[in-house]
Amino acid sequence: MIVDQLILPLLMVLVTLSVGAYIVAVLDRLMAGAFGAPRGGNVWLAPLTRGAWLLTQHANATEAPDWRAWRLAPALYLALAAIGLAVMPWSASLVATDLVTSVVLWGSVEALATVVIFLHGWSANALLTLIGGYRYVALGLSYILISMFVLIGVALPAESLQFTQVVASQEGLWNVLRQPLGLPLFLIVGLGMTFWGPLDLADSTDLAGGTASEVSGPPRLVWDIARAAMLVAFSGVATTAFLGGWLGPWLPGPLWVIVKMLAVLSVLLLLGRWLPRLAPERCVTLMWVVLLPLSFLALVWAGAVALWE
Amino acid sequence: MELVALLLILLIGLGAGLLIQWLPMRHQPMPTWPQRAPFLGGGTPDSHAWSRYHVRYYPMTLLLIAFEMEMMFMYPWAVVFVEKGMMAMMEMGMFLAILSVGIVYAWREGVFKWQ
Amino acid sequence: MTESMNHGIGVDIAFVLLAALAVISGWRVFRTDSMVRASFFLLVSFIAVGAIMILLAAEYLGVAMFFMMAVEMTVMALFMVMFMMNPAGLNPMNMVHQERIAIGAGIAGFVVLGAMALFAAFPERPLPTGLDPVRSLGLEMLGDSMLIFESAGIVLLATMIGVVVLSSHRGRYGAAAEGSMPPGLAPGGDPAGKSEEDEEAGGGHEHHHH
Amino acid sequence: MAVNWLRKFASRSAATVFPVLGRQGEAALHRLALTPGIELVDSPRHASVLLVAGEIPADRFEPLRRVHDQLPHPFAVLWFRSEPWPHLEDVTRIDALDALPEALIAAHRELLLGRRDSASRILPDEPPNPWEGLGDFGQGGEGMMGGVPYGRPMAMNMMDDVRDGLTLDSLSFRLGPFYPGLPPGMAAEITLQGDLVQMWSTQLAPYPRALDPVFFAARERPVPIAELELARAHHHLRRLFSALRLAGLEGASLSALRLARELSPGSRLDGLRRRLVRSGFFRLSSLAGGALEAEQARQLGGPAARAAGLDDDLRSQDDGYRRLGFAPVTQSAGDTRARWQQLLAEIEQSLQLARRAERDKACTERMDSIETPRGPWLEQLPQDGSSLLDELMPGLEWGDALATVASLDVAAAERSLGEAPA
Repeated sequence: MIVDQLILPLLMVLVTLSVGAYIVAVLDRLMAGAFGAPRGGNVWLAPLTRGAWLLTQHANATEAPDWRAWRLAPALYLALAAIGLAVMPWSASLVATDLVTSVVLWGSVEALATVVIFLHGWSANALLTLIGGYRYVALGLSYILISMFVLIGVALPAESLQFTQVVASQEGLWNVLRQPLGLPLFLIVGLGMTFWGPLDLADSTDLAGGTASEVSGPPRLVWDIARAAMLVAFSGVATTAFLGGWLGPWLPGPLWVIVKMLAVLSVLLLLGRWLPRLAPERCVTLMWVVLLPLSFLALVWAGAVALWE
Repeated sequence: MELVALLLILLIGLGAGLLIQWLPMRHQPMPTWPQRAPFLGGGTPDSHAWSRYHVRYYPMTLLLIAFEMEMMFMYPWAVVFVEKGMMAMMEMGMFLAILSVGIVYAWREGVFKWQ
Repeated sequence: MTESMNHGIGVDIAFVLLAALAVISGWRVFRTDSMVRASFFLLVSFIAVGAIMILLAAEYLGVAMFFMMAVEMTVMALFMVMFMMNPAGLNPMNMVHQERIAIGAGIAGFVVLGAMALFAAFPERPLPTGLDPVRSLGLEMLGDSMLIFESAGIVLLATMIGVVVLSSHRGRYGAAAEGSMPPGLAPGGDPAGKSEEDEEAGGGHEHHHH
Repeated sequence: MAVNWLRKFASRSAATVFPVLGRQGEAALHRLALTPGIELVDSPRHASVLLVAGEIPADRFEPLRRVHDQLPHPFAVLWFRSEPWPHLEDVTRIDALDALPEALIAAHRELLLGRRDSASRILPDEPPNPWEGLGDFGQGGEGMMGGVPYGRPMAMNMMDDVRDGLTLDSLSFRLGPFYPGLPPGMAAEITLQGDLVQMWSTQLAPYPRALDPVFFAARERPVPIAELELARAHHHLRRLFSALRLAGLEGASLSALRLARELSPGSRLDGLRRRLVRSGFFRLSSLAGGALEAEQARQLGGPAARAAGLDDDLRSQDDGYRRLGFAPVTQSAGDTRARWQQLLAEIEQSLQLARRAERDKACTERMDSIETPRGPWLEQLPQDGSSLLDELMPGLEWGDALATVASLDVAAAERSLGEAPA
């Protein structure tokens, strides 16, 4: 029983975390090549050699950082990604933590991610990192409502706040079709949580790397891994909430989950390479004035469909 | 058992994150003071970066707190929505309509722009 | 955790550890010099309390606590940094004021709550099997408490409008510091909705704050 | 043993290079951006190799020392077409552009394999101000805000914000001359409140930008218009590269560079333009602000002036151009967005002119007035206009401010260093 309920889920989460982060790095390199910014070198080896390089590089320090917070922030971000993977079911029975309120728990992971990213920018006590951290809070506080709306939308037909129930409710029709606005909105949340591509307000080029601009060596490696792992965790949750999780013909459930996660990851990385970085002010306005009303609409739609069924 | 698994996953994630940093950094000496100066492309700051930072989006954060407070009511509502049917729909419609007024008003007053 | 009445020793240990975490991080809030650290110590304290609530089978309220407090403490940190001198505590300072009253109130509160916990006769009411706290919360909101729920909506709307009026510098008709005057009802006419009295004290808006 | 294995593995990673640009060092940057196996980074903390490209003027030595010491251990330094400082031990100097990528990759590899020692620090290991043991708690500070805790004073300010009048702390600092978001060589003293620029005073003007030799030839004899126009498009495309990189469009920025490298009259801008429009560059990116007034636009001249609605273009006075049907394109808004639209339009126009001119074998006819890509050249070459930024920047958000700087070609124009002055 210990093996079933403790060791197996634990291993699953850890393996997904590390392999997933690696796959994100590989996929992103492939995307970069497709978008005209080839990196050279072996696509499969490059993430690993880069990791090895960061392990050998010395860690930087600033003059008077908040040491504990600075070193804790990347590790906490990684831990949050692990929690995200823990609530995501691989099949009807294979899930690390099948909490009754796992949808809300994922919401709190999103909120806590904002805290951790802010802390990463704040604790270095340097100008560019500070601006990056504060910019991210503007984004983090804006996407959280959108995420709440679309996730409540998927909870309606499931009549539950449990991700396994959410998948079970998609037996007839996946939520991506039943609630067509949900997934696109949720993908934007994903880009925001990992400050990826167009929503990279925290670690942007105009801030010379933003919250990471003063970080080198192992802490930077953990930060990069955590960011990629969070993207994986997000794709897992998106798969669960909108793409029917383990449901699908022919293949076994967990395999379907992997296929769908890869599809979500590809779309996210594609968007990341395709779109320019949003201006922070414009981003906040866009979230509140355009996307929030759209997520209202998504919820009303979801409600109407749930009643009609 | 689930909670134990969740706790373990949290601790292992955190531990791994700290270990990857700590192991290689054990023997590294503290960088020199010039290296520790903040990077400004060769420039220097007058002061520490920590300061009374002017957050340009402060009205938005207050708005969010009010909004989020009521969103927390919606999770339990979602669970009984199908069971209660039209009544739940109407109630939430009313609730959201009230709050939309707040958003529209805030937008008209330019709250989502940098102050 | 629905079988929490016949819980094992593990739950007890978890409770003690979480309670200790909540108290210690709560104490650290007042011992640290950095406003950001203080806010996030408070967040840790709340998270520990939320975890205790989960142990008490209040799964929704516990997780909601994580969620709410993460957002709220972030906003609190923003404002504390904005308005406090020396926000990061680079120079150590005393974060405690009016110690005597605080100590007295703290002890009194502890004694009252402790006495309640020790001497009150708690009813023996095991959780009904199959209780779904989230569902019952939802039913309550759509049942007897509907009026409270809807009035909460109105109160929050009032809050939002109050927030905007008090904090937004940028008015619909231009910046507050420049008068924020609506256009006239007729082209080129006097600003709409402006009383005679305002007109005389027209310079008041341009007052420069220091 | 394990460490050895790790280092061997790490040595196969891409060389991470932080470029410090000297005069006319941009050529190296553009070359490296297109070289696989080399990653140009924005912060010295992310680099293993410091590349000093081009001659560094003496007034920028001190900043260079600071950046030099900001790379984490281990790191190597390469000097490209630049005289290394005499007191440095085992320095590497490269002069051939073709040998540069190889040298950088080799330096990175040798560094990680331990065959090359990390460069030694230049500046003394001292905090900016002595603090240890001083003050109330030995942290260097006094009272609430006084002293120099940990070596620096705390930010304190009694200046009202330019927008909402709140009196919060402002942060003053000097940025550059080696900040990748600013034009090469430019440094400014900036005061921020939050992420909004309150004051901006340009301290070091950007290096003069090299003009293609064909513009100098055009002052002496009629030159083929096709050649002139291709050089113009080339100049604009390279500016587009840095702006797109800043906007987070890495792929598109490299396409601009590639287009510049393989430029011919047959080149088409359509692909790049379509890509920018479809990605929402003009709608989503930080392009608000930086609007020039008519007077400012006239002073600066060139595409920036035409983006502000002035149709001044010396080419319209040249009969060679007139026969090709040249008429200046203009925008009206005069802000950052309008400047990029203008630049795209001008590149397209240049390519079109080049095609027609090649067909007609058209040559320039006037030699006393040349429209350079930077602006009009009547008596003298276009001069530095960076003081304009002091008026333009206050009130802009950080991202908008940097995007505005990138969109304005304020650097003076000069002869390329490779050729002898006439």
